[in-house]
Amino acid sequence: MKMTLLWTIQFLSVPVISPLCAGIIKKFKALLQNRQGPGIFQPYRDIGKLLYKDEVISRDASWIFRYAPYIIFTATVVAGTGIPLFASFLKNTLTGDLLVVIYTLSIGTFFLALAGMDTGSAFGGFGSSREMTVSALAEGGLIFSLLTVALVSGTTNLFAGSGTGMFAIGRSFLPRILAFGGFFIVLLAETGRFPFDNPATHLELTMIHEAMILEYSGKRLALMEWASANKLFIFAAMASNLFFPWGIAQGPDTAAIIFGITTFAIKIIIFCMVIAVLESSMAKFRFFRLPDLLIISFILNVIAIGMVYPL
Amino acid sequence: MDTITNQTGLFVLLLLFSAGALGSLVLRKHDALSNEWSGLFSIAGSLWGLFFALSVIITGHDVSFAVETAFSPLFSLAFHIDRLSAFFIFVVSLIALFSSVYGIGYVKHFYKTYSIGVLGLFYNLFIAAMLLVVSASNGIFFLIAWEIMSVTSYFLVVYDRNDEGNIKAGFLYLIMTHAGTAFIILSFLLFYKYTGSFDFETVRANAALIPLTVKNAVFLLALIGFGTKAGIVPFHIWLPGAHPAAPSHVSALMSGVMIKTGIYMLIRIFLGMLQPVPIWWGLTVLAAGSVSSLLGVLYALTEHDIKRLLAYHSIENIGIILLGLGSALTFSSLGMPSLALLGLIAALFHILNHAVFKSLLFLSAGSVINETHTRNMEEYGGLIRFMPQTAFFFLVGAMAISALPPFNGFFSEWLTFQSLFKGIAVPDFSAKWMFILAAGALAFTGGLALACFVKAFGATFLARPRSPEVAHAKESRLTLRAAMGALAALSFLFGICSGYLIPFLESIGRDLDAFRNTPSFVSVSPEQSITAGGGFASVSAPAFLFIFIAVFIIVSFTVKYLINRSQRVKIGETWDCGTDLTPRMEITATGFARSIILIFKGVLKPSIQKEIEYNDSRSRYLPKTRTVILGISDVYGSYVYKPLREMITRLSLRTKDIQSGNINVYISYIFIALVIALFWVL
Amino acid sequence: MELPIILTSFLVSALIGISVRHRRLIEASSIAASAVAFVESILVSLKVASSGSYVPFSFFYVDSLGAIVMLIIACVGLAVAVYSVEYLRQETAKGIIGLTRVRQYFVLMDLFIAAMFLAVTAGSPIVTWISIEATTLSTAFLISFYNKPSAMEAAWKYLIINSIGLLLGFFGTLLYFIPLTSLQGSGFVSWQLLAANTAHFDPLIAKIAFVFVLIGYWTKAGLVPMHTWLPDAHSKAPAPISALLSGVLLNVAFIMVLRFKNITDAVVGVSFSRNFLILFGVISMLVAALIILTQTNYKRLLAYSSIENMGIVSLGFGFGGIGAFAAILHMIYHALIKSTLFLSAGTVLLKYSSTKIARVTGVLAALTVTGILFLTAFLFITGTPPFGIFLTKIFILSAGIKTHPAVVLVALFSMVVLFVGFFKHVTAMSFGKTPEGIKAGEGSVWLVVPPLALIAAASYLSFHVPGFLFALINGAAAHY
Amino acid sequence: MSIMALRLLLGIIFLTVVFLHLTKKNSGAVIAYSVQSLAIVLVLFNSFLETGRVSLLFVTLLAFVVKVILAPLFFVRLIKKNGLRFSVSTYLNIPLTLIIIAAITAMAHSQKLAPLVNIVPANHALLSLALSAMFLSLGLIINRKGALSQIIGILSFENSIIVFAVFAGLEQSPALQAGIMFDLFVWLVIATVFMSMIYRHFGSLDVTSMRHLKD
Repeated sequence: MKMTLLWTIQFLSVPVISPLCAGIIKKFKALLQNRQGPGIFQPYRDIGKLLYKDEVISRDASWIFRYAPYIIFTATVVAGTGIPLFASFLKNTLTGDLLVVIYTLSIGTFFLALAGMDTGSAFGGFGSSREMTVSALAEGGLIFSLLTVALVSGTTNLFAGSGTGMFAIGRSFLPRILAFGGFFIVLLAETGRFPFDNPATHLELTMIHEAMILEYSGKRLALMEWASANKLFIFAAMASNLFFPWGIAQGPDTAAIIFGITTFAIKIIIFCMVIAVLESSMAKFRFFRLPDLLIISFILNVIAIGMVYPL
Repeated sequence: MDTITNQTGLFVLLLLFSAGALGSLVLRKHDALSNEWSGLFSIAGSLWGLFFALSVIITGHDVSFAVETAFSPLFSLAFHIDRLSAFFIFVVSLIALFSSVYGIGYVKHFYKTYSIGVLGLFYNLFIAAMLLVVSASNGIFFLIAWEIMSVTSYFLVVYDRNDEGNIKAGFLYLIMTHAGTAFIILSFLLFYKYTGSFDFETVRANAALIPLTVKNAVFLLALIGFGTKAGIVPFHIWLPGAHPAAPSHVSALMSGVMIKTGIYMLIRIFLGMLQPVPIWWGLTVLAAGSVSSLLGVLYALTEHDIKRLLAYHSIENIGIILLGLGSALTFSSLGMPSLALLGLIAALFHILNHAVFKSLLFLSAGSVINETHTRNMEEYGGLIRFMPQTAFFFLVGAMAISALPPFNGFFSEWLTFQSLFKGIAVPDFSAKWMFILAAGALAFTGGLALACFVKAFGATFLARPRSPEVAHAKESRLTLRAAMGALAALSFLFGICSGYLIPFLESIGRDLDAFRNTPSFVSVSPEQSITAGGGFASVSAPAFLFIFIAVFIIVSFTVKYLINRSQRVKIGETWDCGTDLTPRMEITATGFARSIILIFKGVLKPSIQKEIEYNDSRSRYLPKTRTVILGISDVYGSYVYKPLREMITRLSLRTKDIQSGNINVYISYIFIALVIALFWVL
Repeated sequence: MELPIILTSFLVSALIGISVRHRRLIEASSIAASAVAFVESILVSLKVASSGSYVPFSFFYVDSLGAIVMLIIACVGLAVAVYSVEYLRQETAKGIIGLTRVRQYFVLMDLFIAAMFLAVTAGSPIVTWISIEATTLSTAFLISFYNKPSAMEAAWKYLIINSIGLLLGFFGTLLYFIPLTSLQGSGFVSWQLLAANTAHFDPLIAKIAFVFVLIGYWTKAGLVPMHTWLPDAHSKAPAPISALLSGVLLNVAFIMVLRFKNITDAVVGVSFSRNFLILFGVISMLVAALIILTQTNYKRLLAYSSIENMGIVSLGFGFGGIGAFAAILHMIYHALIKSTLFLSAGTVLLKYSSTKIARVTGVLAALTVTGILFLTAFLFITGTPPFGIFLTKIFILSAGIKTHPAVVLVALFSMVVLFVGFFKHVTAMSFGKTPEGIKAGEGSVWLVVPPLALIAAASYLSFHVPGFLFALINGAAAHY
Repeated sequence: MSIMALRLLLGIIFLTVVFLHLTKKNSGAVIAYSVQSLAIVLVLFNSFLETGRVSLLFVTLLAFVVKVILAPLFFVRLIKKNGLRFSVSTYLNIPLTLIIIAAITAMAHSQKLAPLVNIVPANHALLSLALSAMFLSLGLIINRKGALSQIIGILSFENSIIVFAVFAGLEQSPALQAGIMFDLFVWLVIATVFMSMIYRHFGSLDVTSMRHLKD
């Protein structure tokens, strides 16, 4: 009974909490820019509003365009079941493998890029092109940063990865920090944040993610926005739980779980703040400088892995 | 099942294909009849092949016999079909089955242009030769089958002989494969020198007699020789030319199966015959795999010829298979047979999977080409509306090859990844770093493959048609769709049922001496969760599928029926910034990949030519036309093959000086030869 | 009586050619003579197969190897005779030659074939030498047949170089008689006698004699560096004559050295002569392969290919053991296939009127059957399975890998280079568009049947060697 | 005949070869060849005298007809018909030619070929000389650009072989000798025909003008 409940929370928390996460970032950014800003629940209102709006679909669009939002959204939710949120003992051995999570997210990327190309708009096409470029280059860093954790904990199951204490093995501290550096760069790339992408822009020359969903409206746009919030949340959760596995519930004990949820919330908020600070203090990079950043991420991770089993 | 795991079963198999070959040649005056004859017999043969191979795999009874020839005891028609051979017979038959079904409909457009009888002849012989290659156990007999396979496939490549490009591609193909065969011959000769036999079984039993340096030489020779056929970089240059040139159902066989015969022999020799092996062999194979997979996918990105793109992906996937094989070799050298078995299973699984999805992709590309009469992706676009089913099958293939779950490609890549991950933990310094690099290569390969197939699918099927040809496209014939549909279904099923397949693959690996008593590192739990590397990682395909479908249904249902019932969906125009949107504004296949090409310009060495024509030559403000050509220079051609060719040509021209035309000089050769011979002997 | 019948029938045919002006009769008599020779040769070889050798009078001596070469002469000779009839008719129709030349052609061809028969069956080394000299003399005018400056040049070089070579061979042959000088009174020295009297042979003289014989006769057999006349002569002669020269004559000259090799080996051991065979073999292969790579004339290309194949055969005998067996088999395959190639090349030449590779494109479209024959024969001769030459090459290489790995490496390299070069030219010729003004279609069925028969025979032999032939090959290989 | 006379004859043969190397006139070459052939015939005649076999006399006569009468006759007619007084030039000038002659003669006398000349130890010196004549003839063919000189060179090579065979006691049966002689005769006819054809086609007997065939 308890496990069912916990699993339900695990399932639901990604789609339920993720808009909040986006809202927090927006709010922080506004505060940093000396603006009032919308409330942190504004994303929920946006999604709700979009869900009830009429839609316009291009006559060039095929079923890919129509179904992509559902598939992308599903992919993020499924990926969400594979990562530890507040309880590491929920060892999901069925879909909790790091490669499964990464490739499930790739399904989303794949359909997102296809949807971008589907309407024949010039924006969608280059958006997809840029998105695929960035995500292709981010793949190495992403896999390797999670792999560092997996090697430290002796399993590629992400839940187990978050179960080992950060200082449980002293010598794994440095690899983890390095890997986190790498992971953080990938996080920014994959979730379309500064300096890779500007989530708030609609300027033709710079947008990536927005370009692909330019043709969407109504409920499909809502799902797209929601899915991207999910993705952000998933990455934030991975960053906080895999690299800083403090406070996460190690057993099905109610107190531990509540403590886990609390620490998780705090960690997420901190992450949101970090991202907000970063976005406010940094300029967007020129597109062709991004690969350097991603290669740096990969190299950091290679070094990290090299240090996991020093000879 | 025992009743067919004997030599009669094999003879029936070969007989069916021979009958198909000869019959279609005899009936060559009647195009349709000849085509149906060839198709029916190859289908029957393939079905029998599947049945035969499965029987061998399940019962584990080797089929082994030899027909002595009068020529010499060195050469006998010796067959030995163990589970490994049977696995490859299975793969060949599986793909041959669907290619043949597809072929019946596909070949129709060659009627009246070319001889269908000849196509049927070479097609059936080609399949038969592949079956012989994987079942021969005498070196000379193997070489005969190997060369027949090469030559028949050459004739299939140049079948469309009015296209000069095909002839060139065929030329390059045959000389490369011939050169490769020379390396193979040399390695077999070295076997013969030290063991006194061409028989694989005898060589294996006497492998200890071969000195280590010779073994090392054999390793390099075999890697180059079989690697040429498999398409390992830098011996791959024939592949992107030859595979597209052939008729599409043949391309499917060549890319899906033929190149794997090279891998088969690498497994047979390195893991079967020459055990134990030095560690650097495995590391070299890993390096070759890493380079092939990365460069294969990078070159694929630069292509806008759809079949060349797919051909480059074959190089990439051969690289991935080599990563599995390389880790198997490395682990076996390090004394970790369980992990080695894991690597071998990964390689075998990927062989099977790649065969399925690559032939699916080639067949769907063939359908597209058949309708649009061009291989240039820049002239496609919007085909999803005209050929919805083909588009769907291509999408399945694209997802499978990009290793997206729950399709089969993911699970074999997952296993490959696991064996590489476990390799990072080995205590050997060089091995550890090789594994890190290999895993990195595989990771990047995955990402780039995804990008490449977004490009391929998007440019081909999505947006608006970019040429008038597309608008005339129709959905392909039933047999074509049936073949593609079946392969798409297999691609899905092999993914979902990976838990069932893995024990089979493991039993195949265990047939090799090196793994006969190895504890397994791959286990499958009752809920079909595959666990690899002794609990290191696990995944369950059915669970993933179930969760995914459940969430998808809940989401769609919720959005459709619970949230909005009152809103309307309007069909409008794509937003065009106020101009008239034309297909010329869409992103092109080249444009899509341009940023990645520029990022990797150090490797790919692209050349960009810009030509601008102005309306008014004095005031250069308003260009009339602007052409940008993005080309990829042939690095291997200009740095490896061209210098080699030039060197040999120069040597040849020098040698021609012997034939100077002067009779006095000629006579002096004789005199000098005489004097040297006289004074050399005395 | 078989051997005199063969020789007589050819001489009669030649006489008919000289005395009669009736074209059909000349053609018929030539074919008839070849047919008689064919049947009789099979009878002879059956006898040799059952008893090891055949010595009807002391004048003749046919051993296993001789019988094999006899069969080769007979087969190719018959095919060439049949082919020549139609070939010359077409040339007459094109106005290239007149009746006088046709008569000349058949007379000389008959004499040529007769001389070759005599060379392999003669019991005395000197008679053999005389008949090989006779082949030079009878073919000189066939090479200069078209009377063009280049043909004259080819014939001149052929005459001079071969005369020198044969004189060296003659000298070498004489040296082999040294041990017999003590045996007074024997007027007629036979091969058997030479082989029987090796006991008193000074090893050093045996070596010198072998060198002279080797250089001498192999000038005729076309091994590098004595080969220089060969590409010229073989490319300038009429195609059917080229077939005889390349397919048959080379073998006839080649086996003479082998006969002397046996005698020498009895005196000084096998390794001495083997080294020579290996050295000349591998050089021939390498040079021929390299030159083929940038060849521009398809008949010269075929000529170089003959040099290469002679090199392979030499290598096979040099390695010995299974190599010798394979070499003999290779000799047979090569004879049949090279003739096929030259005959098909003749048909191509009739159609395109040029021997330049660059001028010949789209043979498959213009001459479908001939094109397929040419392509198949190319695959055959470059050692592509399932054809027999693949096996012989592998056997020869495996015979050599134990003792001479470096030679095997060079040989393998040459084979690849040759394949690449040959294939490049075959591709250029077979595919592509037929030039303007060339009408598609075979000229006559009789231009197709002879090469088809030859390649069919070779293909059959790739899969199954008849018992008597197998016995012959084994019998011959046992000596080397 | 005494051994001295034989030596003299062989010396003549050797000297004619040397002379062939040096002469610039075609007629000189033909005369030298006739002299050489005459010497050979005398040697053959000598062996007839020694053995007393009538058949050998027949061979000697045949040789006389072919070599001393017919061959020079053919050549003279060719020279007359085409007005070929001077031979085509050589590759090496006279001093160099002389050096080469010396070298080749030394080579033929070298210790390396000792077993060859010791077949009949008594004729040791003669055999060496015959061997030198052989090699010199070969050298002649290589050095000369004229077709006629080459033909004469080949004939003189053949003569040297015959003389070697005679002194080494390697004579063949008369029937075979007759066959060889017949061969030679046919060869001579063909070579002469070819020479005139070449002259017609190329306008000279210079073999270096034949350069159609090369790779």
